[in-house]
Amino acid sequence: MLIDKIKQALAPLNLEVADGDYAKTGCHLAVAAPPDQIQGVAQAMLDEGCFLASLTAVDLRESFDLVYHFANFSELCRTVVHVPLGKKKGMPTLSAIYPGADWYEREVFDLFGIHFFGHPNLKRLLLPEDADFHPLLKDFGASESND
Amino acid sequence: MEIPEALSDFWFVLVYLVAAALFALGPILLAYLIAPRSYGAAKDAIYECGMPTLGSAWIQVAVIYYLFALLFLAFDVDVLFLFPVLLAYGKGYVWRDFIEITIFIGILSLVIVYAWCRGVFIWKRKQVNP
Amino acid sequence: MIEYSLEEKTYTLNLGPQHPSTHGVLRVLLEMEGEFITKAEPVIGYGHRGHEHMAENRNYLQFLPNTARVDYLHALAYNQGYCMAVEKLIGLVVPERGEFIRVITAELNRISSHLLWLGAYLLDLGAFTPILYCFDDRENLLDLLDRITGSRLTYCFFRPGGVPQDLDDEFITGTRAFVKRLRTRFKDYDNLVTKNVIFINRTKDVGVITQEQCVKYGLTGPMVRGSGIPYDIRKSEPYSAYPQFDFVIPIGDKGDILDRYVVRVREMEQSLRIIEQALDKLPNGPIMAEKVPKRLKPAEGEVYQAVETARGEFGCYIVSQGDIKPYRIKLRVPSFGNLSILPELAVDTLVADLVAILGSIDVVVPEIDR
Amino acid sequence: METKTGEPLIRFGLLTEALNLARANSLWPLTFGLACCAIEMMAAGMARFDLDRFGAGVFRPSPRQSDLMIVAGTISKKMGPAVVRLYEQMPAPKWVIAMGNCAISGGPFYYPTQYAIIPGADLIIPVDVYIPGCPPRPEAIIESILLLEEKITNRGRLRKFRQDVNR
Repeated sequence: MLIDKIKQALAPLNLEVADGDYAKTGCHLAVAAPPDQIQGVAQAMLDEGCFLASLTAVDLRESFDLVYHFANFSELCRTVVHVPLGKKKGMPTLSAIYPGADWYEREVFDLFGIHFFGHPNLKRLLLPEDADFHPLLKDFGASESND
Repeated sequence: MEIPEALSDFWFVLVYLVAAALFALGPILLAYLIAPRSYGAAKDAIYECGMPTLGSAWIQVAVIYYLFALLFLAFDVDVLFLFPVLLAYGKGYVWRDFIEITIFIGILSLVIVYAWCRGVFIWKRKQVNP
Repeated sequence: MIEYSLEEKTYTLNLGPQHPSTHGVLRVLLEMEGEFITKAEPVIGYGHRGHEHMAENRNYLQFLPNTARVDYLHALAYNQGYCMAVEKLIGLVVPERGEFIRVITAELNRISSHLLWLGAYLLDLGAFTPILYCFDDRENLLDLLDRITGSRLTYCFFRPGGVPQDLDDEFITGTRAFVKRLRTRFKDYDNLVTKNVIFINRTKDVGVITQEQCVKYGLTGPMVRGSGIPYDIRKSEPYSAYPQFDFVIPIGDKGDILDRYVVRVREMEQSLRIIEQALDKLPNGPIMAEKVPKRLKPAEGEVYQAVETARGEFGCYIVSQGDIKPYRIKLRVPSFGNLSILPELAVDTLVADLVAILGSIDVVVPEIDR
Repeated sequence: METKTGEPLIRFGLLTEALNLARANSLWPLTFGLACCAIEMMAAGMARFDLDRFGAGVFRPSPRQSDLMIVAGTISKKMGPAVVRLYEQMPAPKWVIAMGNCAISGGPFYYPTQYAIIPGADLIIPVDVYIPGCPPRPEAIIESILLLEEKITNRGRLRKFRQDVNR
């Protein structure tokens, strides 16, 4: 089964790998990885033939949490990788392993301000070039309720 | 001064030229007179999908595009020579004129056949890695 | 004086925001040598409206109309993805008839999205008649959906917990007639387009995507199936009532534009089969879960729900912290990944081929920019 | 914002009326779909709703050849300068139809902390006719074309169809 192969592949990185509750969260495998291990995890997932479904960040007010979703074409196994980032806004990039991650990282940089070291051209993707704010941060006006 | 008899036909050519000039410049003049003006800032900037243009268009272009100018010539000169033929066509010898024109067009279209065989119309597509 | 710049060989051109072939406001910055493209860089963001920022200020029901305006061509699949994610969070179970109505309307919407793509794509390649036929069929289909959902394009029809409006007999007979009529039209499309020699010359062996590229760029949907990978979430991760229908996943072999075209046209036929089976086996019973709370206030947690839209996998990732407003919603949109392969596909192709490749990716720009 | 349009040199009643009648019945819209309203604009151009009956079906891709700009969709802040540039590049007798709530006032995407859109096309270009709706139905687009024709020629074009409108 693919889920066991992924566990073996991730074993050498000694991360905490838990079986996700698929009915509740929609993911079979939940992995928590520190920021500098993420390239190892991505390389292992690529060797297992998984593609990067989505990469996003969640601003937990005092720290960031980067969420990577991996899925596989041949066999159903959705893996979610949480990378707690603390307050520092920097991460190694995945664009060398997954060229598709290039745009995802530029979008996270654009909307959150998190830098990705080693990214080929890290500049704004969605907002105009001269924008000087990061809209999805919690202190950017998301707090007041306007309904 | 008295215009020699041989030259008197050239009035028609003069009228033809004036009519052609009017036909060409007339709409421009008319538009200048009756059309309203627009004062947009980017009015006479180059239209490129709503974006300001990047870099200049006066750059060196590959020489194979000069072939297209030549090919256009081959097509165009054909049509140009057909205009006077219209006047002299079909006065009595219908079949003879028809054959003459097909030979004329045939010879001129040889240029296109030659270019076709030399492969001017085939664009080098990206090789599909098998 | 015009200064000739001799050293600069490439010419930069904006295939810009306002261009008939970009299906919206996508801008592709082209660097070309004569007709061949050396570098193509899509510049996106001209349709960015900030859906995810809006999600943080709205409760779960208020965000529903937004999901329809992300990808307005297959709005019902986005409604379905979002509603199923919320149902997973709250723990609602949609009754059988509600699931069947969702499948029928979502498949009808998929056909209307493919029909519009077919018309617009062939318009890019220069054929004007197919778009008139496609829109004629599409109008019939929109009449059906307009009857029960109330809108033609941006549907807000599904609710967390089920469907608010039941199907009536006129809709069912209308749909059966539409299915029969569309099947006869497929033969016309086949003769008009698939066997057209100009279409074949322009699409064969152009824009080939290999299976490794599919994995590296995270492509989904008809782009992946065109390259021979049978990845369709309705089959690989069955949701809603899809396990009860039998349908086939059409796949291509080489992964060029012609294969993607054939996959999308065959998918329409499969959708018709699904609709017919769903209409035959339509159970009666309630269409909405019994006790749907007035104010949806899910427990803390996160959920990722994937749904197969006309363009690929739409994943709705919701992080909730027990408030009536979601803490964060990430909409994983298929065209974002599908378009990121364009720079690699476009290297030394012709500009005309780039337009064909861009059309075969089936791009909806406000979906990419969100 | 370019609001004034230069008056032509020769101008007298009959000529202007004749020209306006010709312009009103041959409006060439610019294909300018921004978002969801573009699909309804295309549907209005196609066989069932058919703008060609009013001479407005010729959708020109270039602003140089069009005299009507239908702003169909949300104008994001990144797209604003391009919209203004396209409007300025259109030749003189030109009109603008703001189609859909986004083009009128920002529509569903306008709220206090919005950072990405320009709330309304009339902030950047002069608008002649507004079509409410999200997206407006193709019949509403046809009504807007008739309303615009009525504005150009100030003759009753829409009145024939709607008895209640005593214009």
